[in-house]
Amino acid sequence: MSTFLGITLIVLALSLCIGLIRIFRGPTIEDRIMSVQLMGTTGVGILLVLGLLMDMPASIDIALVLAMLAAVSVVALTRREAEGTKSG
Amino acid sequence: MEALIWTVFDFLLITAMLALGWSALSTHSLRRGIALFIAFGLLLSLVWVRLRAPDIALAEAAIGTGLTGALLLAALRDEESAAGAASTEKPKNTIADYLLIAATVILALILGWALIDALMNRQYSGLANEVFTQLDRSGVTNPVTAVLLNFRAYDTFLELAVLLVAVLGIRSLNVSRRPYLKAGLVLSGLTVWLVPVLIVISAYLLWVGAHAPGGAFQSGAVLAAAGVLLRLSGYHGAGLPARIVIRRALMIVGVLVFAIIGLGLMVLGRGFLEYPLAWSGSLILGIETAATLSIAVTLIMAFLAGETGRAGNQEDSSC
Amino acid sequence: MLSVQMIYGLAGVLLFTFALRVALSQVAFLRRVLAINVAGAGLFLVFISAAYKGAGQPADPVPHALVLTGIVVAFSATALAIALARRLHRPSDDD
Amino acid sequence: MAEYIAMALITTGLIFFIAGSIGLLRLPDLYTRLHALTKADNVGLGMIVLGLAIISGDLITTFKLLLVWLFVLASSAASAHLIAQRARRRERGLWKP
Repeated sequence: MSTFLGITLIVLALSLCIGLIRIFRGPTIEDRIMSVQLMGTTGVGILLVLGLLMDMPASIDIALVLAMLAAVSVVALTRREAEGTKSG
Repeated sequence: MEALIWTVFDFLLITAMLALGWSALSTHSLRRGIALFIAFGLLLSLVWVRLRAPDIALAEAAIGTGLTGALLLAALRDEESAAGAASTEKPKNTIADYLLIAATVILALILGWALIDALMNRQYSGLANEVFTQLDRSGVTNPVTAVLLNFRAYDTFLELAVLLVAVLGIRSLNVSRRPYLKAGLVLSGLTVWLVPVLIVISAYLLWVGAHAPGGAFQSGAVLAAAGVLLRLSGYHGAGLPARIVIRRALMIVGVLVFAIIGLGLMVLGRGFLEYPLAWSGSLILGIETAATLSIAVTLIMAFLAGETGRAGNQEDSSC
Repeated sequence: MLSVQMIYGLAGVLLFTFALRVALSQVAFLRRVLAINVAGAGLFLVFISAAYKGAGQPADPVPHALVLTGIVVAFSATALAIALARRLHRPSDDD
Repeated sequence: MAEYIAMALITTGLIFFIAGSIGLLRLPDLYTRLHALTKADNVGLGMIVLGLAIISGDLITTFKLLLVWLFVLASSAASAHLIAQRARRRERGLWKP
């Protein structure tokens, strides 16, 4: 079973790296934000698998915090120019 | 098989991390750089878990991803609005630049060699054994909390004082940030749901900090993230109490409780912050609770940059 | 013979020195702040990889405590630096 | 038996993750990429969480895992909306075949 989880871990890490190409390529900032969002979710998956593999129950708590804070940073990234598009 | 899996995973993680760190610093657009930096922070918290540092992963997830990114974006927004078109002259490659590159390459080689030498040839066990043999006399079972709040409580006390001084410095500079617009329906829906959850998680982390990863710094950072989210959604006060007296009291309560307990123990004839064994668990929890509130309020104030309650109201009417 | 400590430690050294060069050579202020934050992360990585004691054992908690407070202090130092720069570039309105 | 169910669930989740990443990379415009992204968020993580819950076989862990999934679901829905809204506001073009 641990070999299966190990392969799961590697596939998730690969998926993360593939998703990362979009953050380098862009072209718009929204594409990069989407890549951050996908990284957050894949990171949560990796943390959950790592917690089981490394026998570290606390990593579920970390996954929880990471999921919340990925959402906060997406909000921060999308809010930046709210000022300029004020519509009355 | 096991070893191969870990090697491949380490390789992927390090490659992604270096690529993100590298490109965050070398892209032309600063906004892009900050987006890359946020992704870098996300990845770094995976690295901390891989290196068995769950406490740091918690703090990094809250601060490295959420708070620093939001702070840099807010600073970029202010800078652009102040300067109009940002000056983007490219620095020319001068002799000094080449010298700098040569110097940093040499520095990298020296540091790398020192690291390899230290890992291969020196037998140095660190302070881990000392910590683990003394752990059951500390009142908590999470070794990192034991180091922070008991063995080196003196350092943590001064660290809180450093935080306080930094925020006093920021406030005395009297700069103001432009507030955000009121949130739309979906964002305010997310906020009213996420902020209470963050507060509950923060309290949970404070509580489990005695025996599992968590504690005052992690908990305070998560609480501060809740405040930053409120600010981003258009609540100008970031959820801080409106009365300045209460804000100030919350800012200093961590240092205050630390000092009172430390000095109280001295009056009772012990050393500064030398807890009696029977009481150490409760004393640590008391100090941590106060420290969590102070850390959270301090971090939020650092993000707000020198806004007082009254100025906040004026901004409300002005925009 | 590459151990886990070594590869993560060397990655930390690389990040630190590269970010240091960027911090020293850049003119734009926010870029410097960003670079110093990355350099700090590289430094933390060296610390934590040295604290790693292998798969089965718990890691050394003392560097963990150091880095934990370091992250929080680095954030407030960043905020202070940004506020200072804002004040510096602002046209003097009072006094 | 339970192990095989768990492995099947996790494998399905992985397929969704990989498909989401490749979709993010290959699809032609921003909105279609957003569509690919949300599949990985919702179904991919959900399948992995269910599989891991079966493997752990522990009630508290299962509860926590489901909680993580629930939070990711809610926050990713809101994030996807924010991203799309921002893209619409700045009039990012649609893909014309």
